[in-house]
Amino acid sequence: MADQPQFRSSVTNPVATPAGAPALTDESSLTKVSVRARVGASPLGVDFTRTDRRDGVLIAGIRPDEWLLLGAGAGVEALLAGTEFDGSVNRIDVTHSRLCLRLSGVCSASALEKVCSLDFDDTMFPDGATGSASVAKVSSDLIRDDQDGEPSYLILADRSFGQYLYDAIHDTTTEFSSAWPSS
Amino acid sequence: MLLVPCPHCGPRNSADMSYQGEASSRPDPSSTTPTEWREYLYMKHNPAGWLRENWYCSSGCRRFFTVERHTVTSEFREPPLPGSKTPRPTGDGADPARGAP
Amino acid sequence: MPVRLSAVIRRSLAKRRLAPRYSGAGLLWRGVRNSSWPRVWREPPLKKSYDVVVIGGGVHGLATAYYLAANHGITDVAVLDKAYLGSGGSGRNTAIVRSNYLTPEGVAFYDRSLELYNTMSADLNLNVMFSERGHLTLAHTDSAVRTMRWRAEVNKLQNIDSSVIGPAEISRIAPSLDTSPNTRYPILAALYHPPGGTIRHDAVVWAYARAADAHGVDMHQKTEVIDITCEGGEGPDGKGPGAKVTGVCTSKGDVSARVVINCTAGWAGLIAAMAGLKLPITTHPLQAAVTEPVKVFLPTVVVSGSLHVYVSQTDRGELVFGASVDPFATYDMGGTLDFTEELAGHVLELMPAVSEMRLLRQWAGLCDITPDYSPVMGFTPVEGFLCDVGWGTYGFKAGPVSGEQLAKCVAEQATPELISPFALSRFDSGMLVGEKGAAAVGH
Amino acid sequence: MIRRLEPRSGEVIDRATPLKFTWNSKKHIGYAGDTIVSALLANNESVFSRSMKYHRRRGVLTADYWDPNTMVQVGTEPNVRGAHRLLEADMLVSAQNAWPSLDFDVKAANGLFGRFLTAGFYYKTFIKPQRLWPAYEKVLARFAPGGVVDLNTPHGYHDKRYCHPDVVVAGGGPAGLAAAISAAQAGMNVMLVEHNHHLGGHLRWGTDEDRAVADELEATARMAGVEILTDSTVTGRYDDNWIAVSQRNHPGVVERLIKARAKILVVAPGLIERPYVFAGNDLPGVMLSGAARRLINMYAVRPGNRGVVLTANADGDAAVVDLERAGVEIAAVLDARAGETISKASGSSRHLNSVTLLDGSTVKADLLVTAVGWTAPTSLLNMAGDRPCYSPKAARFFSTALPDNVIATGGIVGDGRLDELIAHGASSGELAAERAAAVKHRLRSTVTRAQTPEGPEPPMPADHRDGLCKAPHPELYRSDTHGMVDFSEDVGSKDLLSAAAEGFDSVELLKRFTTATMGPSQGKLETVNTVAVLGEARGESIEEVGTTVWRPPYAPISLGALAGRVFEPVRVSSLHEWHTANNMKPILAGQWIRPDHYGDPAAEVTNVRTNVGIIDVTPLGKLDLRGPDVPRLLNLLYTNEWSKLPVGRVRYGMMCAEDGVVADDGVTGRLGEDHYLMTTTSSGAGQIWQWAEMWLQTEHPDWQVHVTPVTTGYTSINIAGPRSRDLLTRLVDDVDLSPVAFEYMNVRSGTIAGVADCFMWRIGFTGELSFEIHVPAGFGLHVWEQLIEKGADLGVGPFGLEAQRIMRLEKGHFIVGQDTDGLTKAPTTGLTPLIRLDKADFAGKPELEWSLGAGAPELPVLVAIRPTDPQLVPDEACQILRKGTAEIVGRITSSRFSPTLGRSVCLGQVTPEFAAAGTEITVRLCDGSDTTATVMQHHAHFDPEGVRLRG
Ligand SMILES: Cc1cc2nc3c(=O)[nH]c(=O)nc-3n(C[C@H](O)[C@H](O)[C@H](O)COP(=O)(O)OP(=O)(O)OC[C@H]3O[C@@H](n4cnc5c(N)ncnc54)[C@H](O)[C@@H]3O)c2cc1C
Ligand SMILES: NC(=O)c1ccc[n+]([C@@H]2O[C@H](COP(=O)([O-])OP(=O)(O)OC[C@H]3O[C@@H](n4cnc5c(N)ncnc54)[C@H](O)[C@@H]3O)[C@@H](O)[C@H]2O)c1
Ligand SMILES: Cc1cc2nc3c(=O)[nH]c(=O)nc-3n(C[C@H](O)[C@H](O)[C@H](O)COP(=O)(O)O)c2cc1C
Ligand SMILES: [Zn+2]
Repeated sequence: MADQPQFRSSVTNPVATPAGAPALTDESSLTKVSVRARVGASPLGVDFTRTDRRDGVLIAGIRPDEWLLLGAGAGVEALLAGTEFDGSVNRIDVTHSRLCLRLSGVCSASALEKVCSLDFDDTMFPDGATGSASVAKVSSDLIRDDQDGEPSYLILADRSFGQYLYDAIHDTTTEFSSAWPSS
Repeated sequence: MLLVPCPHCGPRNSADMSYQGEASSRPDPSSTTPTEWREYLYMKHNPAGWLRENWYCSSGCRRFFTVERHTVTSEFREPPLPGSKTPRPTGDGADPARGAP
Repeated sequence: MPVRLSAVIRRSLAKRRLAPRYSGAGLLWRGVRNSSWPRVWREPPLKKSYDVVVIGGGVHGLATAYYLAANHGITDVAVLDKAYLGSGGSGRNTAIVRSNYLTPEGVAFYDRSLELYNTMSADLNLNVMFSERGHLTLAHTDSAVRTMRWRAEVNKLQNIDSSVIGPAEISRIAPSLDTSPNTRYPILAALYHPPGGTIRHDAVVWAYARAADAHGVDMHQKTEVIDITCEGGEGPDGKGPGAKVTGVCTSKGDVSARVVINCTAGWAGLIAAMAGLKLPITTHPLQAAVTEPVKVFLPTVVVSGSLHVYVSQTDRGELVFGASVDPFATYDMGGTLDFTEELAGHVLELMPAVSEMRLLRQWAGLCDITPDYSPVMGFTPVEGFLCDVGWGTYGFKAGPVSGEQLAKCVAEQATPELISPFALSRFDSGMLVGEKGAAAVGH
Repeated sequence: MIRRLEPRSGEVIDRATPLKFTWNSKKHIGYAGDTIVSALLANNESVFSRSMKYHRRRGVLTADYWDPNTMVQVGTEPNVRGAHRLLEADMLVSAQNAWPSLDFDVKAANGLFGRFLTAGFYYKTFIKPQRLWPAYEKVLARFAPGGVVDLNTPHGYHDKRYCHPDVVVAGGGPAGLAAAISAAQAGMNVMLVEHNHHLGGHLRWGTDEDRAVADELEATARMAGVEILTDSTVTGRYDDNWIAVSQRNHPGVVERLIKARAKILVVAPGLIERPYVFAGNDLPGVMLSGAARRLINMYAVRPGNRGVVLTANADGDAAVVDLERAGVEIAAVLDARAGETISKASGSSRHLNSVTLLDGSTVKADLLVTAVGWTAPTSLLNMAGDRPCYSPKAARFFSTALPDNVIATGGIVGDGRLDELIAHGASSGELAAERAAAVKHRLRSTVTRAQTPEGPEPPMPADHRDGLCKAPHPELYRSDTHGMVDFSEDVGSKDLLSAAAEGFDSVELLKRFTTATMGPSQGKLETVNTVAVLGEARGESIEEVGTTVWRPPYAPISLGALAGRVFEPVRVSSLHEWHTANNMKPILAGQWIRPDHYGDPAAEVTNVRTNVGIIDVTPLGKLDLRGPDVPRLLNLLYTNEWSKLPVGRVRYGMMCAEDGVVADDGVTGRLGEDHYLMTTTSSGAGQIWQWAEMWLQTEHPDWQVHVTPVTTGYTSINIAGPRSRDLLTRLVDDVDLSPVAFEYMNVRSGTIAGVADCFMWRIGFTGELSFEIHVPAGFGLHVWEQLIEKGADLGVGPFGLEAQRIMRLEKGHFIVGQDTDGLTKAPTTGLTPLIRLDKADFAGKPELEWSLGAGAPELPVLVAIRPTDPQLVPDEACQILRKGTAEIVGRITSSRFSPTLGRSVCLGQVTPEFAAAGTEITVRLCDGSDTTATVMQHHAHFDPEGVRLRG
């Protein structure tokens, strides 16, 4: 074929993070595979609401019967190939159905709590925890995945909300930028 | 905002949940009578007191569960019972979120 | 059975007490003499027996009692309320009246109610302040426009003034609405119903109570019905289908009665259970709120079905808001914050200009929701036990006609034509009322 | 008469920053830190409003947020609390309820008729002639109080915030501060909310020592890490300690709503001073002790020259001292504890002149200060389920029973010296901390993701605080004259007595009849006096009378703040940018924004019928179904049979709710042995997913099926038209698209334009040869662009929803929710062969069985209809009538002009009597005229045999 297909995110207009504000980045192009099993099973050895990282792949127990694998395509494939599943397990590639944003920085929880009712306190939502909730009125899965010692959250939602959700979260961060008027 | 005890997630805001109504049991469709079936479809206990009811953790774990809630004091009886066998008819327009003056 | 007399004789017999008439002149006279008006209604002792006991002192119960006495000469009637008159939905509704329903039977029914409301001030000699200010139902989607047109077309066939109008006309009628096409939920059209409007809801309660009292009906406030006595039924204590009602037990003593009428709206299921019956009703709170007053700027009632909000401005200048019922069943009238948040969001979609206005008070009332958005009226499987319930979020406007028809039903021992579509038995046959049709259309 | 005093130690004004402002077009100067009212008083303005009914002049009463007499218009903003709002440079302030001016108000004439305008007078008048009522109504409406809404006001920048503090303290007086400090020092995360601009509560307008204590408490609280919000109000306490806070001073935000899930709420709102009822109590110059002391001590304003003080408590006594120190001549002090009181106040309508005592003697004065006791603002406690109870000894209400997660402290609980109040606050903070720790422990053990706490759950600590005493206070409500009870509603004690005599003699009826307590201060100033007067009328105690219901919000909150940022999610497909760049006319469909057309829908139809068109159908609901039990699920959800669908085939199905009403429809294809893809209507996508989960989780938990919504995982494109195969062939190498290899109602997977893992199935709503392709969404735009590019010579063009609607109508396909409604049972659609009653079970089966059985009530029938006049398109929803009558026998559910057939075509529901092919029906058009139309044999107006789509 003439043109090589190129993955496009649903965040079509990313905006620069204002100085000092938590950084919002679009990680939608990561490969994402949903592993489904019976409630209570543990096909990947990761519990519901917990995460693990194996060979660069993040494994997140996002529902009692669902685990999400996030990473580079080859890494995810290798991990899946190296895991033995019983017949009741299904794997569905959701790379294209899920939008994935990352919000990082000291104030990222404060920004998120403007649009999400979960308690982001360190004891309630520690690094490595997952939770699902509405973010700016969009059902989302949140994964705390700290980076360089700073809090960082992955936010996954239906792809079609991409630009809307990006804009809504971006709006929450502006208050923490140095350009914001202070009292 | 009521906290609804999800057996999987823990207490969650009711706004993250979808209310499924009174728990009732579905008659066997092959032997049911019109009276029995329509009682299942339409009739309610609607008590002012403890009510067995179903919720769907729609923004959370996406599991259905049954709880007992007091319809006057809004207390929940613990623990919630995971997975109820009491489907409600939906799509019948009886969406309580509507209502015109 | 009541003795059948001519209407004229019945009426004159029924008018036992002559209440002083309200008028501007009377007001002046009493102002000059510094004398006060007599009590609006008596506070008689609770008798051991009544011909008819009406449970619920809201518009429906009071209207029923009034028409029993005024139209049918049945005056040995008690209205019992566990709190004060109008403490239920009747005292906490957003007071919107209209007749532009979807089904021919609905239209005819509500139209009769509007007719009674139109002459109520004069008929009952108390100004209920019927403000015929027009009613706009906004459509934000193609499918909503279609539903509006459906309603308009059915209405026109019944000679109800109701038509679909476009944004320019809407803007002329209510300039504060944002009719620009670029909003999140653009206003595409509206169903305009000039005869709709608002009424001073409390005044309607007082007018019926005062008029019923003048005809000898006893009103008993703070009198809670705690049980219903029956005989001959299938259930325990002789209750349930096949039973015959014999009376009620109240917090102030037992009362025997030939006929017991359930007019308790949000509490209807509890009363029905006392007679051993189950109803197709779930109780959900419906909330409302008012803002602080500002000078009048909103001339009509505005309703948006898709945004679940309705608003009107009272003569006192407050905006009165309502929305959809709370998502889960409860008898708790505490109210929620989510309601005010959603409400404000949606109101500002329609009228950004009110963003600096402040919400003054929110409250809730209980609504008896049925699966087809239509009431349950008339006879039940328990003889002598009648229902006028299932009024959900729309029953205030139906108070007069319901009272009139239910009284007729009791007096004539037959279901009047106007209310026959609303019989409880429809849930047995599965033939629900068509108001449900449009409710499920046009998501 | 100079009103501003010399600089004072406790003043909160900044004399170095003068601010110019305008009051009713008069120019004045105040200082930063002034409220609008203190600045006006300093400029010798003493009348701020006209009363609602009688249009009497009103001066300052409480000099705080609750002052009913000082609501003003500031620019476009109505109903600004002038005694609370801080002055800003160049503020445009005006009086609200006066016409033409505050000084000369025409409606004051009402005052003359006062005795006729008793409460509820309008119920008794304007009854006849009825036709005049609308005119009267217009006049009445002009009397609406309040400011003016500017219709150009924008929705400013508001936002919201959730939080989960351990302890929220409502009230920043000494008790609240002490509670916040001790809770924070116990390691809790505490949010302290103070309604006023300054912390310290009543200490702010007290003595220098008081202020020193306040400053120290504030400093300690800040040190302890308490999050302090001033000019912010706890406006409500809802279920499970969901606390609403209105934050008015957050930089950059007009007003912010904070929603706090507090483990513990500490309520420390202090007390609100109440007015005394006597004749003339609403004259400018009559004010409460708190007002006088605030004006003097905080704003350095002298409230009058010669004053009389009525005192029943230490605050009144302190007011005497403050007034003297401010140079006010004290004409008389009446001590209510010794049985002294005043009878009435007199003056011109502009100002107080003299005060009459009980013995009839008069004292000249331009200031009358009363200190007769307090209203306990129990509102937040009531919202927590408390039913406060009146103490005649202390002459105010106290709480009776609170839930564990709400703790009250300070003046609302009892009395005491400042150190006792602080001690009570501190022990309340400790209790709050202990309880919060217990709640936290429980939360951490129930919320799955939280860190599991150590140790067993501590029991909920009991309340062992030392209580505060209830100091005796005279019950002082009304003197021997009648006066104003509700200042904002203009309701006097006489109105209340006459309403009670008329039978409106329970507190709730009295409220509704007279509107007492229904104004902007919601009873905070009026309730107790109202109840006291009603008690007088009934010969009952205040306790027996009870109060009305307190409801949220505690203080009014702007609609802008409640709305916050407007978050209304919108969804778009991967092709949205392309559509936008190509002249899309958008249409909103639920949350989706979709192309309705690209300029000319009729041309789009023709192009599909003659060449090839492509449409973005991404919003079509798509559920990925996997597992061995999928056929069982399909059999349960759909009315037709699914057991034997071969791999590679798709099938159409209809779903019903349990009452037999059509709920959704769509096709499902079998992609692999245990792998299916279900499509639903766009609007039904979410519901059907939940519906499927519900059956699987509750009724059949043993079935092995995994449902995954993949609606936007695929960009869905329908390629329709006689040349669609030619076009698709150019992009697909690995699938044989020939008619024999890839038949109608089949599905294949393959690579399209270099994109692997695409599905394509041969179906279509348009009735043309068509391929619906589902492309991984990240590559959707690429494939779409390739289709456009590669099909240029085939005449490919995009088409929108409108063209699709026209074509499906030509083809007679119904749309659930348009051609069906909330009562349409499946047989109405005519697809009876798809209702397989021989299946053991499916949703709605019993109802369908009965409606198809003998003797069942007749159901309407969906039919295709052609207007006799081919150019006439009856509007959708036009009614079908029995000829010559107004009897409705059906309605048009869909109608369009068909460019293909050159005539109008319709679908409609009719009663069976009119359903036979060839029946002539009467359609009532929207303009009231009638037209005729004919019922057709087939739903399809076009290609009823389906030759094209099978091509
Ligand atoms: C917020 C809100 C807004 C609304 N807006 C509108 C509107 O704009 N237009 C409209 O048409 N309708 C509206 N409605 C609906 C309308 O208010 C009700 O349908 C209507 O008031 C019902 O009247 P009712 O007389 O049947 O019942 P209610 O007025 O509710 O009276 C029932 C009475 O029964 C009494 N009761 C209950 N149990 C007992 C017992 N055991 N013993 C004795 N007495 C008992 C209660 O105390 C109560 O007074 C609204 C409702 C609410 C809550
Ligand atoms: N309040 C008075 O007028 C007054 C005057 C003199 C002495 N006192 C004594 O002081 C004691 C009161 O001390 P305290 O600390 O309890 O009260 P306080 O009156 O000193 O302080 C309470 C504070 O709470 C604030 N507040 C009230 N409701 C609020 C809400 N919902 N949200 C945010 N803030 C809110 C008020 O603005 C006030 O600043 C009483 O016992 C009384 O004897 C009170
Ligand atoms: C149409 C209408 C207008 C109202 N206007 C006001 C108002 O201006 N001020 C007010 O305080 N309450 C107003 N209310 C609300 C009542 O105060 C009260 O909250 C309501 O009747 C419910 O009663 P409850 O709060 O005692 O439960 C209004 C209620 C209705 C139905
Ligand atoms: Zn859950």
